[in-house]
Formats: sequence, structure tokens, C-alpha cells
Amino acid sequence: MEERGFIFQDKVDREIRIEPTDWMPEDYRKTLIRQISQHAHSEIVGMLPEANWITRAPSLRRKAALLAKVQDEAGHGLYLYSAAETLGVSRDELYDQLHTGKAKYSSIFNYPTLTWADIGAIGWLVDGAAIMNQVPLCRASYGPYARAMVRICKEESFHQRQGFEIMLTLCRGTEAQKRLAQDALNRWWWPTLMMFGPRDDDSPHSAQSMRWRIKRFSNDELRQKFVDITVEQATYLGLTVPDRDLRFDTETGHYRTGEIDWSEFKAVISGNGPCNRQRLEARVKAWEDGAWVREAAEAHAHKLKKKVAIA
Amino acid sequence: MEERGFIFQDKVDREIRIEPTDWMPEDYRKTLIRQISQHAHSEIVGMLPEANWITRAPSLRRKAALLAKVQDEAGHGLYLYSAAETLGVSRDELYDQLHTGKAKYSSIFNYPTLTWADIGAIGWLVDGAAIMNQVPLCRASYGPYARAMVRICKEESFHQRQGFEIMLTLCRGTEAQKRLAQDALNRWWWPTLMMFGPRDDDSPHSAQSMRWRIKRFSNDELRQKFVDITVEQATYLGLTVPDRDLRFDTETGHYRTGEIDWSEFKAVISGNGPCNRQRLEARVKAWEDGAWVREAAEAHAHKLKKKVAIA
Amino acid sequence: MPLPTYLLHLGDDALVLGHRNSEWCGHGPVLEQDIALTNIALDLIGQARLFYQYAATVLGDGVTEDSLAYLRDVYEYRNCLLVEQPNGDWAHTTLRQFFFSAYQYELYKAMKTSTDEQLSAIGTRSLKEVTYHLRWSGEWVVRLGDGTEESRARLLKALETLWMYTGELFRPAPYEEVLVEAGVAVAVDSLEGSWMEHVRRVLGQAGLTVPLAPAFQAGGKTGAHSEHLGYVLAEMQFMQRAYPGSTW
Amino acid sequence: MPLPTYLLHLGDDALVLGHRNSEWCGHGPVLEQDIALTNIALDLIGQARLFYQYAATVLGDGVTEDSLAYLRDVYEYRNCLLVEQPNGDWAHTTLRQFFFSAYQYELYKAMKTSTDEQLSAIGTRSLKEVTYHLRWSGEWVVRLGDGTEESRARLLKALETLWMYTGELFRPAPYEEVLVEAGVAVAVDSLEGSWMEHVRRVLGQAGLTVPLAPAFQAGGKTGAHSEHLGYVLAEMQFMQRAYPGSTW
Repeated sequence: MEERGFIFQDKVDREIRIEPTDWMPEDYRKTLIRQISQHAHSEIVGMLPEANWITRAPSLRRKAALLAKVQDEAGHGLYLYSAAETLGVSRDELYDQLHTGKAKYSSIFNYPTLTWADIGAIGWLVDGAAIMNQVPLCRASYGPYARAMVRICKEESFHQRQGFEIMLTLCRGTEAQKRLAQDALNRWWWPTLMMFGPRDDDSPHSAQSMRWRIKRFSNDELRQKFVDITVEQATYLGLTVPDRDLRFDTETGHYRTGEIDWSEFKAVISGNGPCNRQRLEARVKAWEDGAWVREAAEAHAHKLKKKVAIA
Repeated sequence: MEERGFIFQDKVDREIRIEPTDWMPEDYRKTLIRQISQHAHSEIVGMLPEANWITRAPSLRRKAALLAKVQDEAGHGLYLYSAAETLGVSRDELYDQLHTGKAKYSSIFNYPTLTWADIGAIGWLVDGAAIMNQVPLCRASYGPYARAMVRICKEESFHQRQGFEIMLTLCRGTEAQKRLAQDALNRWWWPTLMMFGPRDDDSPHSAQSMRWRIKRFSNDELRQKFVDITVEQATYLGLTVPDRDLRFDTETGHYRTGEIDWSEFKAVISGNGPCNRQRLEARVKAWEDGAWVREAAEAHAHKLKKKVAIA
Repeated sequence: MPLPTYLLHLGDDALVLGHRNSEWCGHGPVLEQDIALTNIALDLIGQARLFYQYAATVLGDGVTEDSLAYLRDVYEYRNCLLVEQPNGDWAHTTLRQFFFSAYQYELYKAMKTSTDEQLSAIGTRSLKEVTYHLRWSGEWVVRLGDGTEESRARLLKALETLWMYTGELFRPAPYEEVLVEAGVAVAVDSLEGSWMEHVRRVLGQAGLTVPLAPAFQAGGKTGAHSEHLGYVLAEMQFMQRAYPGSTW
Repeated sequence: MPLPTYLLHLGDDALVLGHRNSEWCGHGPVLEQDIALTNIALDLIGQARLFYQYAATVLGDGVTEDSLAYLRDVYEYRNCLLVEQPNGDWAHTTLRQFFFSAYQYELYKAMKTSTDEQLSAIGTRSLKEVTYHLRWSGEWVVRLGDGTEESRARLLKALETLWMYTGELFRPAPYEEVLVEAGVAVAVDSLEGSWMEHVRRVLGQAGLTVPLAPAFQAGGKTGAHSEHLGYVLAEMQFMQRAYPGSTW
């Protein structure tokens, strides 16, 4: 490794932030761009399943909270696209990668929101899992990324509490409401566990990312942490986790889950989830339908500039 | 008047039907085309306000009946376009006149259907008024028109009974249902009275049409007949006709209504009704969106014919 | 209870597709075709009513065809995903109808021999209707595939969009499996061969081939629907929900 | 009771336009504008809540902001027709917002001097929000009018479609007239001049002129709506209608 490589890794090891103007290995830059943009895309695509319930939220208070939440996600997308841009890639390039299917986004957003309880379940489970994944990233070696994550995590944990509270309200409610809550847990439980990625022995990129401090815990570690917390929350809610093999291991002090259906994970990742096509089409449609708007805004700005120059 | 003109009028006077191959005055032909096509367009445009409640009909039985009713109206459109075609005008020409706003349709269909009760009110009032206008046309001098009207009137009176029965069910129902029924009567009453056209002293074309036997009663005669029947039906339903000046004239044995707001009639006729734009746009959109379908059907038929010719 | 669930599944399939088709009423590309599609909608809603009425007698307890149609939420609906997909253009609508009618044709043919007399009677009666639906929709598939470049492109797009929903038609749900053993329900997995043959023939006439892509979408038959159904129900059920306990 | 009806009118206007704007959430042409329009939707829904909450205290008897929003049918809604019109494209949405914000700006400015303290407080608070809505939407009108040929054509189409709904904003309903005399309600007919001035100026900057066509559509303020509102309510009210008496 050449000298600047040593200096770079030394900084990383000593937890000194790498900044946009610092030298960095090409692979580090590429890995970061991929990771940050995937995360940004996930925020944007992730708006869709929740936005699906804005017009049908069951109370005005919930409607306002949901609108604000989805708006926050758009904001997260903005922070993250900006962080990615500091690595020398434009937002339009990143959109293009998303729209052509080259870039990925979290496959959890390829599941549909069928009932209002899904909004609770997403907040409780999906945001809960996201926070597990994201809190360590607040100390990521790349400065702009780490700083974006600090803001994001703060809002995410607010969303997570809101989601849990929606579930709690349902579970303290009528029989029909409890049924909605249980049905949502049934559908979201396993996909949420898959959010942590493949099993450690099947996760090739992890070692390098750990060395670069853009990953600090293994997939299985984070998943276990999530399971331990969430199973107890489910018990508190009076809901049944849809896993017959789930049991508490008194030796390790951890909950052991049954086997995850990795074939489903692979199917969804590779495009065959319930909503992959629908989500991508919605994003592409928004982008294409908006083309004339963006052109008009640009043309107007250009005319204004010319007028100012003449004056 | 030349001889064939005498023969024509003599036939008409003797109630002998004029058939497509018979000679007829150019004005008679033009008047018939205008009247029949307006009527056909009314059937087609008239599908829209009722179709608006098919997906929201309150019971499966009512949903099926409404679907069948709107389908009947499409059928009436077909009969009438066919009758008009016997006068030497094509369906495409007639559509074009509708889509470009040159041809008119009954202005009653420029009012919106807001609640389910409107479906009852349309059947009861609008179809009721239509029947008053149309029954005499079953004896119209032009054969194809008269025969079409016979079929249409039979179905219309079925629709009218169905509509009245919807209203009756509402009026025998809950307070909320009664409110829906009364609200619908409030909105449809005056527009229905306008369906009979301007007052006799303001209706210039009538005399000639009477002579040709394509009109047999004056607007005011038909309107009076409708009012006399309908006011009593409203009483039976327990509904209040929204006309403070309405009173029974013991001398004549007729109900006298208050003054009709002819300025509203003129506004709606001239394009400024609540739904004129919406109705026309819906028809034009259906036609334009269907262009590729019609082209494909034609292209396929053409290819088939060629294949048959070769074989 | 498997029988009422099975009846709901059959009724929901018919009702939801009938609903989708009825959305076209007044907006069809040709007046005659507007009438034809409305006719199919009417037939399907009629079939739904037969299944719901039967289910209502089995369930008793004040249940009616209308309470079944109008008072269940999305996760209680048992229709396959295919029928709840949005109408799209005329190519989507007619191809969806063709796929479903080809399935219903096999289904009702087999249902005629059900040991359940009422199902057998419904099968016999509905088969006549579906025979017409199948011919009508198949003719449109051929017409669009063979018509113009545009119609062909649109049909191809419809095929690419809808194909993935066809597999579910032939995957028995648990409530079906129980009833197949009892000779009551149709073993839908046994219908796939004839269906595929028919589809292959008609797509062939349209100048298309059966896609190789997997027809993997499933879930509707056990209550896991797409996001579209919720909007269908919100609209369809409004009156019964807003004015509960009323007679219409 | 004119006061609660007036409050419902004010709340319905805000809620229905907030609903329409919220339909854009996740589908905007630019991420930043998606956020901006969602913000406006949030403000409007917030304003609706203030009016409904006030109405609920006046009406008592277990009425809540949610029962007012979710349990009234279309003929009981008192919003003007403008706000219930479908979103159309970005030009329609921003022009509709501009027309309405320019009206709300005058409305709330006048409401600040209402003899009703609560209305006066709501007016003061909401005016700040609306000042931003007006600037944002006005800027879009100018941008689209001055932008490209396409954007100008679309804006013109939006103007032609929406203009006829603007007149209703300034026609007092009976419940307003009573309250104007009492110094409670704003005399909307007195706002038209300033509104027109503002509209003329911004349309001028966009290179357009105020249409000569009559702005004749009316009825929403007294419950005679267009056919669009029923669909809005069926969707919006689904949960409260399907699960009555629940806490959310």
C-alpha cells in the first residue's frame, strides 16, 4: 500500500473523519457511493408504501403525522443525495441508476401496505430495523455521510416510537383493530428480518467495509439485537410473532428464530417481489411526468439571469 | 309546393309512415337528423352521470340493475344512430358533431350525480320526463325513428319504475336515507321541468314539427302533464317539491308551478352548466383513447379479408 | 370453515373482475364493445351473487350476499391478484379477461362434476356465460396482436405486466385442498395444462408466444393483496359503510 | 346554526385542498417541490383542524374534529368547488393553489379583525402560513408561464379549466351573510377586488391575462358539489366508516 493509503487507513483507525477534499481509495469512494445512494433511493422509494395511506389515515392527527413522516423521508433522501454528491456523482446520475434498475434500494419497500396497521408495523419494525443498521453509521468514517446519519437517526427514532404507538393503540382497541395489528405483524415480520441482509457466512463485502468503518457490526449481530428487543415488544403488545420455532435461549440470553426463507429474499432482491415493478414504475412516472416542469423552471431561471445580466 | 311534396304531406297527415327510400323534403330530413342525433347523443352522454354510481351502488342487486340500465342506454344510442344513418349520415359524422360541440344533447345530463339518491331521482324524474316526450314519438311520421322509439319507450318505462322504486325504498328507510331522497329531489326538480324545452310562446320550431308529425304536443302541454303526475307521486313518497309557489288549481284541475329560472336553462344549454365540460371531455377522451383500438380492429379485419381472398 | 371460504374466494374473483370491467361502462372505445364488456361485468357480478348467496345460507346468522360483499375489509377478501389489477388500456383489460375466462372455463367445466349439488349447478349455469367471455376476449387478443404495430406493442406490454399474476390461479389455497379431497372443490392445479394449451393457441394466433418469465405473484387467495384492492373496496363499500343497517 | 356551518365551510375548504395536495406526496416532479407541496398540505390540514375543533366545541354532544371530517357525506360538505377539482398536472395544481392562496390571504387578513376571538386568532396564525403558500404558488405560475412553450400551454389549459371555479370564492352563502352582520364572518364579496389585483399582477408576470369568461361555477358552499368530491370522501373516510367507534 502506498503512503497516502497508510495515512488514510490510519485516520480511519483513529476515528478521524474523512472529508470530501481528502484523498481516499477509489474502492472506498465507489463503495460509499453505492451504499449512500442505495440508502438515498430507499428513502425515496420508501415514501411510496406509506404515502399510500395518507389519504386514508383514520384520524386527522394521524394523517398529519404520516404526511410529516413521509416528508421527513424525502428530507433524508435529500441529505443522502447531497452526501453522495460530495463524492463526485450528480443526483441526476443517481436517479438514472435507480430508474434503469442499476441501483438497488432496500427490498422491504417492495412489499405492499394493505391496511392502516401496516403504517404502524412499518414504523415499529422497518424503522426499528433501519435504526439498528443506521445508528452505527453515525460514526461512519466518511464525514458527510456520518453527519447525515446523525440527523436521520434522530428523526427515525421519533418515527419508530410513533409506529409503535400506532400498534399499541390498535392492540388496546377493538377486536377488529387487534386483528389488523396481528395481520400486519404476520406479513412484515420475516421481510423485516431480511432487512439486515444475508447471513454472515453469506455476506462477502462485510470485512472490507468493517475495515473502512462504514460498517461496524455484522448482519447477524444486528439482526439478533433487533429480534431480542422486538420479540419483547410484541409480547407487550399482546401480539404473536409468526414463527413457530421462536424460543428464548436461556444459555445465551437471546431469542432464536426459525430459519429465514432466503429464497424469498433473493426473489425480491432480483425483481420478483410483490411490488418491485409498481415501485419503480411510480418513480419513473414521477420523474418523466416532471420533465417538462424541470425544463420550464430551468428555462425561466435562464431568462431571469439574462435579464439581470442585461440590466 | 310541388306534387311530391303534397304526396309526402298527405301520407304524413294520413299517418302513413315515411320510409328511408321515400322522397322527403330536405328540411324534414335535416330536422330529423338533428332531432334523432341529439336524442342519440343524449343516450350516450346520459350514460355518464349514472355510470358514476355503478361502482358505488349500495347493494349487488342495485349494482346489477344499474349496469343493465346504463347498458340499455348504450343500446338506445345504437338504435337511434342506426335510425339517423337511414337518413344518409354516418355515425362517425354524428360523433364528430358531438365531439366538436356542434351537436347538442339533453342539457339535463350536465348536472352531476352526487349521491345514490340521484340514481333514483334520474329514473323517476328524468326518465319520467323523457317518456312524456318520447311516447308520442312512437307515432312519429318517420318509420325507423318511430320503431326505435317503441323499443326505447318500453325499456324507459321499466327504468322509470325502477327509479321510483329506489326513491320509495329511500323514503321508507332511515332518516338519513330520506334526507338523501329529499336532497336529490331538490336538485333535480327544476332541471327536469326544463327538459320539456322553452315555454310555447318561446319555442319557434314547434309548428313545423307538429305539421310533420315529429312532435305532437307542445312543450307546455307535456310539462303540465308531467307536473300533474309527479307532484302526486312526490306526495306519495312523502317528499316536498322545492317550489313554494306550487299549488293545485281547482278550476283547471292542474298543478301550477312557480316560474322556471330560464336564465339557468340558457346558461346550461350554452355550455355553462355544472358538468358540460366534464361530459364532453369524457366522451372525447373515450373516443380518442379508443382510436388505436378501432384502427387495430380495422387492420385485422382487412388482413383477414385478404387472407380469405388469397385462399 | 373451508366451504364458505372457498365460496368467498370464487365470489370475490367474480365480483372484483366485474367491478373492474364495470369501470369501463360509458368509456369504451366502441359503443358495441362498451355494451359487450358491460355484459361480461353483469355476468360476473351475477356469478358472484350466486356464490355469496350460497355462502350466506351456509354461514347463517344474518349474513347476506351484501354483507359479504360490502362489509369485509381487504385482508378478508380471497380473490386472486390478477382480477384486482387496474384496467390499464383496452389491451390490458381484454388480455386480463382472456386469462381469467380461460381459467374460469376450465374451472366451471370441472365444477359441473362437484359432489356439491349447488356448486355443480352454478358451474353448469356459469359455463355458458364464460364460453362467450372466452371467445370475445380471445378474439380481441388476436385482433390486437394481429392489428397494427401500436396494438401489438400495447398487447405485448399487457402480456409482460399481467403474466406474473397468472400462476396464482393454479395454486390451491389450504381451504381448497381440504375441499378437493372431499370432491367439493375443483383441483385448480389440474387445470393448468388445458389452460396453457388454450392460451398458447390464442397467443399463437395473435403472433405472440407464451412468456418464459415466472408467473410468481401470489397471495390474494389467502388475503395478501396488492395495494390496488383497498381503493376498490373503499369505493365499492362506501354506501354500506356510511349508512349501516339500511335497506336499499 | 350559522357559526358551526361557517366553521365547517372554512375547515372543509382547507381539508379538501390539503387532501388533493397530499395526493402528490411521493410523486412530485422534483424532490424539493414534493416537500414544499407536502408542507402546504400539512398547513392546510392543520388549519382545517383548528376550524373543526372550534366547531366541535360549539356543537358539543360528542362531536370531534374527526367525526366532522370523517362522518359527513358529500351533501353536508361546505367547501367551494375549486378545491375539490382533480389535481391534473403540476400547472393545474400550482394554479389552483395560487387562486386559493390569494383568496385565503385576503380572507385571513380580514379574519384577524373578526369580533370572534377564536376566529381572529386562527386568522392571525394561518396568515403566516398562507403568505408562504401564496409566494410559492405565485412563483410557480410565473415560472410556468415564462418557462417553455409546453409549460405555457399547460398553464393556459389550467387557467381555462379552473377559472370558472374562482367566482364562488366571493359569493357569500346564507350562513355567511348572517355572520357578516354580526362582525364574525368575513364579507367575502369585499375581497374580490384585492384578489383580482393580485391575480392580475401575477398572471401578468407570467405573460397571461385574466380570462374574460364568466367564473360561474358555484354550489359547493351550500352542498351542491361536483362529482369528484364523493370519490375523495369514499377514500378519505374509509377507515372511520369501516371501523366505527374506534380510537386511532
